[in-house]
Amino acid sequence: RRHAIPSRCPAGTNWVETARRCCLPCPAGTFLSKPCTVPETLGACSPCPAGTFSTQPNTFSKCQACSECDHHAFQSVLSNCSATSNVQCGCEPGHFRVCAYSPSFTCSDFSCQKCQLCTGRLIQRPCSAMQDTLCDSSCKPDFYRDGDECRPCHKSTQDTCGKECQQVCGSNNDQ
Amino acid sequence: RRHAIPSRCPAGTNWVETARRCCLPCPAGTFLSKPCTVPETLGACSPCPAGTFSTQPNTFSKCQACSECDHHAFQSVLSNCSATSNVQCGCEPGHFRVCAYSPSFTCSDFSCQKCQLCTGRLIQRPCSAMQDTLCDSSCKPDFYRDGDECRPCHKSTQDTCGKECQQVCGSNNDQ
Amino acid sequence: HLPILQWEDKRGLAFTKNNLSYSSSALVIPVSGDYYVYAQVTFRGPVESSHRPSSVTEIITKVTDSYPEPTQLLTGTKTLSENGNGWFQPIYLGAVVSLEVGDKLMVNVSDIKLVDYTKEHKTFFGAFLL
Amino acid sequence: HLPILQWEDKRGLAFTKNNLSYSSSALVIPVSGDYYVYAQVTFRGPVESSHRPSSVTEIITKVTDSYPEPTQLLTGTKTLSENGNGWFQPIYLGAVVSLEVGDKLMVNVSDIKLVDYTKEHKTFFGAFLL
Amino acid sequence: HLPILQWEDKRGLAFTKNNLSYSSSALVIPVSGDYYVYAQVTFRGPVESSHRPSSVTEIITKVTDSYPEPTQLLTGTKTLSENGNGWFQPIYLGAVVSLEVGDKLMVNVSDIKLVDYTKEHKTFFGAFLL
Repeated sequence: RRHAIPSRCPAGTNWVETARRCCLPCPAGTFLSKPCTVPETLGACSPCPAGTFSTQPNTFSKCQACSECDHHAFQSVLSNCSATSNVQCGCEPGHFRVCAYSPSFTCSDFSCQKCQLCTGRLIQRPCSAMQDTLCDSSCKPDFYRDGDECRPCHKSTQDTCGKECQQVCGSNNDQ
Repeated sequence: RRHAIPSRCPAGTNWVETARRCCLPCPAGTFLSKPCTVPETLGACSPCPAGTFSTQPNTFSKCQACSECDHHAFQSVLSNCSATSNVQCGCEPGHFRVCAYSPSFTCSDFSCQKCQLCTGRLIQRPCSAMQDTLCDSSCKPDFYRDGDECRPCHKSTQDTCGKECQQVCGSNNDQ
Repeated sequence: HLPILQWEDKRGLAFTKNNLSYSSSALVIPVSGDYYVYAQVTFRGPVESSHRPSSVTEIITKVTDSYPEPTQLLTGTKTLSENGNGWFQPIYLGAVVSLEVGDKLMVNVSDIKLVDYTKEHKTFFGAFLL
Repeated sequence: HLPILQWEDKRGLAFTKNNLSYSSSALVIPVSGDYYVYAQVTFRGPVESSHRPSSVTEIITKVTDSYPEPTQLLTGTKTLSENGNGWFQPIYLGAVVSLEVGDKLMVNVSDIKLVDYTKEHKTFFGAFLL
Repeated sequence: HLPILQWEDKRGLAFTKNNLSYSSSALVIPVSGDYYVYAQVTFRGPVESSHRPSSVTEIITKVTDSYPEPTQLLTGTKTLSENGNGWFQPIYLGAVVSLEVGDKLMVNVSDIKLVDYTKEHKTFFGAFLL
């Protein structure tokens, strides 16, 4: 049964297979519950039921299902799903976004990772929605370098205070 | 074509679709080879063929296939498959069970891992079916600590015998 | 038994037809026959409270009038080799099984907190009569 | 949007029939109905220029007259835990979706340079009407 | 060629019908047409004697009268990143292929000792005519 591919509908109208005619699209936030009876007119548009949405004018037979934010993985809701827009998720305080795909694509798919704490260092750039904290490379005053950690002087004891520690904390002990 | 969902069969009988009536279940170790001809009676029950089993009274049209123990992965047969029970597998000597799912679920799915040897240490708790050996944290007499290994004194030579080794083995050399 | 997943059966891409119905976490078989049954679960971690899982498992099971215990039909199980930071991992299963009218199909998982339930195109479950 | 894969539709194991046609990277649906849609993409790396990818993703999308934006139908996404040296990894997706005549199906991937396009039995895409 | 798996075709969940028969490790095609062919193999290790494998591979092949060499229809191949201790890993494959009456379908694997043959719901193989 050869099937005639629908000829292009005039601009601004969509081919509706069930009615085999071109209808005007329903506005965002609704879907086409009954096709137009007269070509290039508006059919019956019903609002998207709770938990569904449509962001664009459409001749959908049902709206799209809302996504959910991943609470188990530190995501938080920035804006709830509405009839015209999907839920928008962000990261809980103290977490930043790691995009699933390389930055050139929208960051709709992402995971939330804990911001690093600059223990014993100055913060060059605080943690933001999209970027981890940037810690200063050198240690804060009264902190001495131990490998790539910065440890507080007051916690150092006689035999744990190696060369680095003495250099930084040593002078303090004398005062 | 609305399909009549089978009304609940009286307790102790099962709905048999092919005969469209309720039959008494066959005993464990058999399956229903021919449905009952009179409702709520016993059909023909045949024994499960070799390599199959049924652990419960049933109106199965065929028995379940026996699983096998994973000989390549150090599993051993605890009890063979019989008409009324699946094969039971354990671990070969010198191996213990690591359950695939968190302990709260039956450990039917598991892998067998080699028990650790407490070289140079005392055994606090020997390896068992479900648990690895628990080694003493300190070294046995005539063994000295080297990182998290315990090495025998007699194998230490002058230059390999560091601070730890001298402390433990040193006094022996003097005697 | 392992936790059972619940499913959306009407909104968005989800639908049921030809009397294949969904009720209390199970697809209910309307007519005896051979069905291609399939499911994908996307697992992701780490999540706060759960211990470091060493593996994830997805099992499609059948509950039938003719037998008092669920039967495992399809199992996908994988060890995790990701080290600590964020990981995600889909497991797809599909095969032909013979089913009787009234049989119920369900999806069990090793740890429900590791299931990515946020997007309908990442975790899904279905069956069709051949 | 993510890069779209192109497909061979005639040579070797590839074929189209029953009016299901292939044009400009998309399978075009000839008659409305429920289709089982599937695709496998084998990813492999590392490849020279691309940065160290932390994950690979395959998405089957639908473009339809009734909606100006593509809809994601099926997504398989996995983190990579391989450390540096050569790795390869298939992702298979398949499910039943309701489609309208004229709908177009496409396969998007996170990074087209990571796709092993060398063998027709490693990366494939198809659909059939139920 | 790579080792060929043998299959149970009668007991438990296994069955053959509509003249699709199983003989000496192969499904034999009774009538020409388009078939959806699928298989899942669960691999697991380490096993005593085998060396440390760097990858696992599953291939569905076709042997046909019209050609002396087997044809690879579907291939799933994955590198292993697990470090030493116990690992397991399923590979699922499925697609539509055109087959002739008398064609034989088989499943080859990279290393037969790494196949988990212990449970019918973990490793399976099948086909159905569209």
